[in-house]
This record gives sequence, C-alpha cells and structure tokens, in this order.
Amino acid sequence: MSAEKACALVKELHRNQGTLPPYNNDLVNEVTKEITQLIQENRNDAQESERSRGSDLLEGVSYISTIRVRHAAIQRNLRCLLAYHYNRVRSLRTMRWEFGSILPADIKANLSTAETNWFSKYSSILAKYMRSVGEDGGVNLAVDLHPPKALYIEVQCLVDYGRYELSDGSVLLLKKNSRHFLPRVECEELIRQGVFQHIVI
Amino acid sequence: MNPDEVEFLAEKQLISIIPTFNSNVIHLISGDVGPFRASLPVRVPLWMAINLKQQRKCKIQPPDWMNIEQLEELKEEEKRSKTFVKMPSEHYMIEAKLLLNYATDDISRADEIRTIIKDIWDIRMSKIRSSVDTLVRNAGFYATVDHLTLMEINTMRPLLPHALDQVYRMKKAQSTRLPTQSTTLSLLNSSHRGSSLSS
Amino acid sequence: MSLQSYTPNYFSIDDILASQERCPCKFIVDIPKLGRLNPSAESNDLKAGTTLELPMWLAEHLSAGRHPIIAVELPRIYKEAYREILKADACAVDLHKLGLYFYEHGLYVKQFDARGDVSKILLETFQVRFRQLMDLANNIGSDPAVQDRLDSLERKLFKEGHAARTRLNTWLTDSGTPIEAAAMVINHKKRKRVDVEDII
Amino acid sequence: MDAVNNSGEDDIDINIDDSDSEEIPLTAAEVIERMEEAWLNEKFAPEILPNKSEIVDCLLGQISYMEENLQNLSSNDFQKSLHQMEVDRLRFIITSYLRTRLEKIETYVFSIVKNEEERSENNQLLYLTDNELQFAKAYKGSLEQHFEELLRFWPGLGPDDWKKDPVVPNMSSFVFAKAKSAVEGVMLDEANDDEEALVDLQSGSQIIISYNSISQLVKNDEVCLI
Repeated sequence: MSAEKACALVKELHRNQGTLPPYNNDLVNEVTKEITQLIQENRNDAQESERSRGSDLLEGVSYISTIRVRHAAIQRNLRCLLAYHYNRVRSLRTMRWEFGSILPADIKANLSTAETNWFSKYSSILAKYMRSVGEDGGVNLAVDLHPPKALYIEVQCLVDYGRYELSDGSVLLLKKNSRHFLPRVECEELIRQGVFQHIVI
Repeated sequence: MNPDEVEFLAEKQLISIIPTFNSNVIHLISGDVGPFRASLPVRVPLWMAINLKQQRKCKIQPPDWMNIEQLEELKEEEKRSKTFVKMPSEHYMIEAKLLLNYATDDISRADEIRTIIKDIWDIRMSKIRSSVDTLVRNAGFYATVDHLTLMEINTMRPLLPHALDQVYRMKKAQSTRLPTQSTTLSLLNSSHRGSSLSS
Repeated sequence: MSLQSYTPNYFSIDDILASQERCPCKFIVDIPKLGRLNPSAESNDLKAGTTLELPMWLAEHLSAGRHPIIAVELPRIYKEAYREILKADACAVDLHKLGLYFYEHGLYVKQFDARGDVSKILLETFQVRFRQLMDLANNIGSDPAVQDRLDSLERKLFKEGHAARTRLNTWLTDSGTPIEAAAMVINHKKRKRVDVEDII
Repeated sequence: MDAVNNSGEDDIDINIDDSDSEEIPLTAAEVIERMEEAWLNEKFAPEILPNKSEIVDCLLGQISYMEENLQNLSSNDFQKSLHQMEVDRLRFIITSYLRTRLEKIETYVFSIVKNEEERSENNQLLYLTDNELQFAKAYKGSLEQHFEELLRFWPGLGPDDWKKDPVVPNMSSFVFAKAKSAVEGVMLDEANDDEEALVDLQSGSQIIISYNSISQLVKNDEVCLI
C-alpha cells in the first residue's frame, strides 16, 4: 500500500552506485503483484460507488477518497518500478562504453533477459551510428577519449591476456606484468578495460 | 572539464624554438610551420615545441614574461590589488608547467621562476575562493570573471555553477510545484480506465 | 560524468528517496477500507481526525486539488525551534542527522508553509554552510568530521568538488596524467576482489 | 616531402549556413577554430545545440586525406610523427564533440526527438544531423520497447506517464561565457519574474550567468561558452 517494496528496489540501486546489482526478479514480481491488486481493488470500489449511486434505496457509499489513495500508491509503485529499470539501462549504456560490446560473464549473469536484449540492441544502434559519421566509413568514438600527449606510451599488462593483434598486422603476446611501448591509439581501449596500466614516468 | 583538456587547448599557442635541424616548411592541416634552419628561431605550436624538445631537436625560448623581475612585479601587483590582475599570457600556468617540466635547461633560474609562479597562482586561488563564497552568499545571478585564465576559471567548476544552480532552485518562486503530481481530474479518469463502467 | 548539477526528474533515484521522507498529516475525511494505513488502529476504515506520518509523495497527492483529503503539517525539523538553531549557527548543525534529504525534503515541504519561512531557511542555511563545504572539497584546513554532517545534496556537491580538486592537484604535481581504466571497470575489479575474500 | 602538401593555407570551400546565409570560405585553421568553439559550447551548454556537421565533415575529410598521404612516408620520418600528432589532436576534439552530443541525445531523448519533430514541422533549422536523428529514434524505440515489455502485466491499457514527464535539461544552469563581440541588453534571469535586469557585455569580457539568459547569443555566435 505505501509502495515500500517498490522503494526498496530503488534503494538497492542507490546502495550499489557505480555497479550493477543482480536483477531482482522476486521483488519486481512482488511490486507488479501489488500494482495489479491495487488496480483491481480500485475497479471494484469504482463499480460499487457507481451502483450505489444508481439505486435510490441505499445510502450511497463514496469510495472516492479510498480510490484516490490507492491511485497515488499505483503511481508511486509505477514510478519506482520504471526508475529501477531506467537507471539499470543507463548503467548498461555506460558499460557498453567502458567494457565494449562483450560484457564480463559475472556482469552478464546479473542482467534480466530483457536487459541482455536491450544491451545488444544498444550496441548495434551505436555501431550503426558510428559507421554513419563522416564520409569514409565512420569514426570509432570509443577511442580518443583523452587529449593526446604522445604517440607512443609505456604500458604494463595486468592480466594474462594472450595474443593481441596490432593494426599493422603484427601480433604481441600479452603476459601478466610484461611491459610494452606501443602506439597510444592501440592501447587506449585495453587500458580502459583494465588489461593495461599506463605507466607515466 | 579535465585540466588536461584545458592544457590541450593551450598547446596550440605559438612559441619560439631554436631548431637543431634543417627542414622545409611542414604543411600541417592547421597551417604551415617552418622552414626550419638550425640556430634560427621559428614559431611553432606549443605541442610541437614540446615534442621536438623531447626528441632533442630544439631549444625552447621561454616567453618574454618568464623572467624573475617581471614576475616579482606581477606578484606584488597581484597582492596589492583587490581584483584580478591581467596576466601576460592567457595560459600562463600551463606554459609554465610544460616548459618547466620539459625544458628546464632552457630556462635560467628555473626553480625561482617555478616558485614565483606558484605564489602568484596561490594568491589568485585564494581570491577566487573568497569571490566564490561571496557570490553564493549574495545569490548573484551574474558576475564577471575578467582577467581569469581558462585554467583558473576551470578550478571553480563544478562547485560554483552547481551551487548557484541550487541557490536558483531554492529561490524560485514559492508557488511553483513539481510537475510530477497529477490533478484530481486525471486521477478519476485513469482509475476508471479499463473498468466496465466507462461508457 | 554527469551532464549537469542535480535536478530532480521522473526517474531520479534521489528524488524518489527524498519524496519518501515523511511528514505529519491529518485526515479531513473518512477513508473507507484503508484502516491499515494506521498501524496502531484495527478498524477497517480510517477515521477523519487521525494524524499519521505519511511519505511526501502521498501527502502531496492527497493534499492537492480542490478537495484535499488531508491537511499537512510541517515536520518538526522545519518548525520554528529548529529554524532558530539554524539561524544561530548553521555551520555547527549536523544536517545529516536532522534529515538525510534536508534540502530536498524542505523543497517539498515549503509548499505547505504559506509564510515562506521554510523556503528562507533552506536558502540561508545552504549559503552560510557553503564555505565550509568548499574548503572541505579543496582540502583546506577543514575538520574532516564536517563531511559526516552534510546532507545528501551537500554531499553530492562535495564529492564533485573533491574529485575535481584531486584532478587539478594531479595535474599541478605530475608530469602527465595517466590514461585510466573506466570507472565501472575499476568497480567491477574491486567487487571481484571482495567476492574472492568472502570465499576464503 | 611534397606527398603531404595539402591545402594548409588555401581556402577551403565550405558553406557555413549562418543565419545571414552568406557563403564564407574558410581556411582550414579557421575551420579548426570553429570546431574547438563548437566543442566547448556543446560541452557546457545544458541543451543540445544546432549541429556543426559541415565543420565536422570538412575536418574528417582533411584527416583522411592527410592519413592517406602519411602512408607514403617512411615511419622514421620525423615530420610524419608531427603530422600524426596533429591528426590525433583533431580527432580527439571531433570524437569528444560527437560523444557529448550522443550523451545528451540519450539523456534527453524524449524531449530532443519531440523538439526536433516540431522544428521539422515548422520548417525551422534542425539541430540534429540525419544520422543523429536516426540514432535518437532508435534509442528512444529501444527504451519504449523495454518499458512496454515490462508493463505487460498491467491490467487494461498500460500507463504512459513516463513519456509525458521526460528528463529535460536544466536551462537555467550556470555557465561561464565570453562575449565574442559587444552585446547590449542581455536579459538576466533572476528566478523571480519581477526582478528582470539588463546587462551589457563588452567584447572579450568573461562572465558567469544562467544559460537561458544567453542561449540565443550562443547559437548566434555572439557569445561562446568557456
């Protein structure tokens, strides 16, 4: 009635800012159940009010204020429910920019089916836009995030990444703790994804 | 804005270098630079000067204002003045930082210069803090920030504009109510929605 | 990175949580069937004259329009006694303790205060306390305990200001700013580490 | 070294569609300057600004032309690294500018699409490029679909309150600005209707002011955001 559960959904996101907690299917279901019930109760009362108004015999019972209170609760539940889904989608959007189009498995596991679908749809909308910029086959907006300082930078590999092909076709073997001196444009994405660490002397 | 973005903007500023090499004009998209003749000064963008310096292909000529006498005078003036003194360069702090980092050997008395510039910066920062406080307290809706360099203006972000945004929200006419509420009319409409009574 | 300073909107988590703060409301009419709104009574209907602490979203809704169902009173912390304390020395007050959403709740509450005193005290409090917030964000000789006494709006400003100051300090002292991993990537790694620690 | 002889100082024939709709030939240096200004304006304005696609496309063209030429240079040519640096610098501004616009489009998608449709109906200058508008519509569609799927449980007609009350930019946000020329009679937004005041700006003067007081001046190129 006082939308406590719906608000708990929102609080869950508030507590986990900067990450994406597992999709709370149970709580979402409880909220939708509460909304459905409130709507049903309001319909019943609306009908009853109407009926008693039609009959001359009975003293009319007005449920107007009852309906109004429930209506407020429906609106509130709806707002929380939508805000939960909206803000999750906004996090997913940020993840697309930060992790790339393939999410780490443990993050993927936190998404609902609808969210997984949304993520791939967003990825393709974005890719389509990037391809359409300019006249020469598009611009990759996921790189060049920082003002360039030098063409080559030194990086240290933080994980055993394996083979990595550079744009000139040569292949590097990226091992944990190995150091490389590479063109900045080739490393920027791996730095953002936490594979490389940029070494500043 | 990130400080390195402000630095980026400042790096297009021209500066004199003395190249140690010979080369024809370079046709950059932004315009021609050069020709380069060993030991003849030539003006290039700051980013290029730093790049060439790192490759040991030039000496950098510090800008005229980067000397102890002039800076001491500037510092005294800044101390005396209640308002902000006009700086000899729109990007004095960035130029100083880059040159003192990458071309210390081309600047005489570099350490002293570093200290004075830092002093001037600090005096101005403290003036900035009190003006920001005054502006928020007076709930001013407009203020000039003349003679402040871009980097200095950037130090007021996001606190000053965001605090003023909140002051503005709080000052807004009493009567305004948030748009999220629905009126009684739409309430009754929607509570009947889908019910069998709606004719 | 946020595009702009805090402005409430339909999806705003902060606005939803702020409008969950409660205020005392007196029912003007009977509400059949909704006795359960009042946990301390057992009747089926809610009787006119009952006073309950309702969340702001409900209070706002039920007091609006030509036929209000309730009369809303000012919450304690916006009443004169507290306003006097804030007027005396706003900087000394632990706003966080007073109300997590002191300003946001207040901005809702002010519509129930015809004389405009609430509105005035919100603005004055914010203005007077701003200096210590700014000094704190800039790491200038401020008592770090001040941070715990900020309300959520101030806390937001503090965090943004502090992050900007840290970037500036890095720029001033280091020869170059390293390119860094993205924020969510860093959080993800941190969480992974925590999970591993849980298992061990 | 003439492989990289591009039009550094020649006029580039691009047609900037200004309000006075004159054709102004610009040098590449001037195009870059406009790009920088567009970047900063977009970065600091709360709303999305009219697009500068003619500048973006022109610079992207310059960049690909330069990159093509650079392929003919040996990689230890020191001039090559300077050209590469410049290209990277330009690419940073362009991508940052486009990213900022995308972020605004996503955040304010419902109001941006609606405003753009109204502009189109009224034959006004459009703010989005064709591909931005396509992106905006697809993004909006993806959100609507996501919500509609969620609201399938709703008995009867699903609600659409969230469409009516979309996220909008805060047009009274405070911004730093610089007058490019003298401007007279800027109307200050004092939050109270009864307290309007006018200020004059001298050329080159810098101010902090609420964006809605100067939004038109920014679009007319009389004031730029800093």
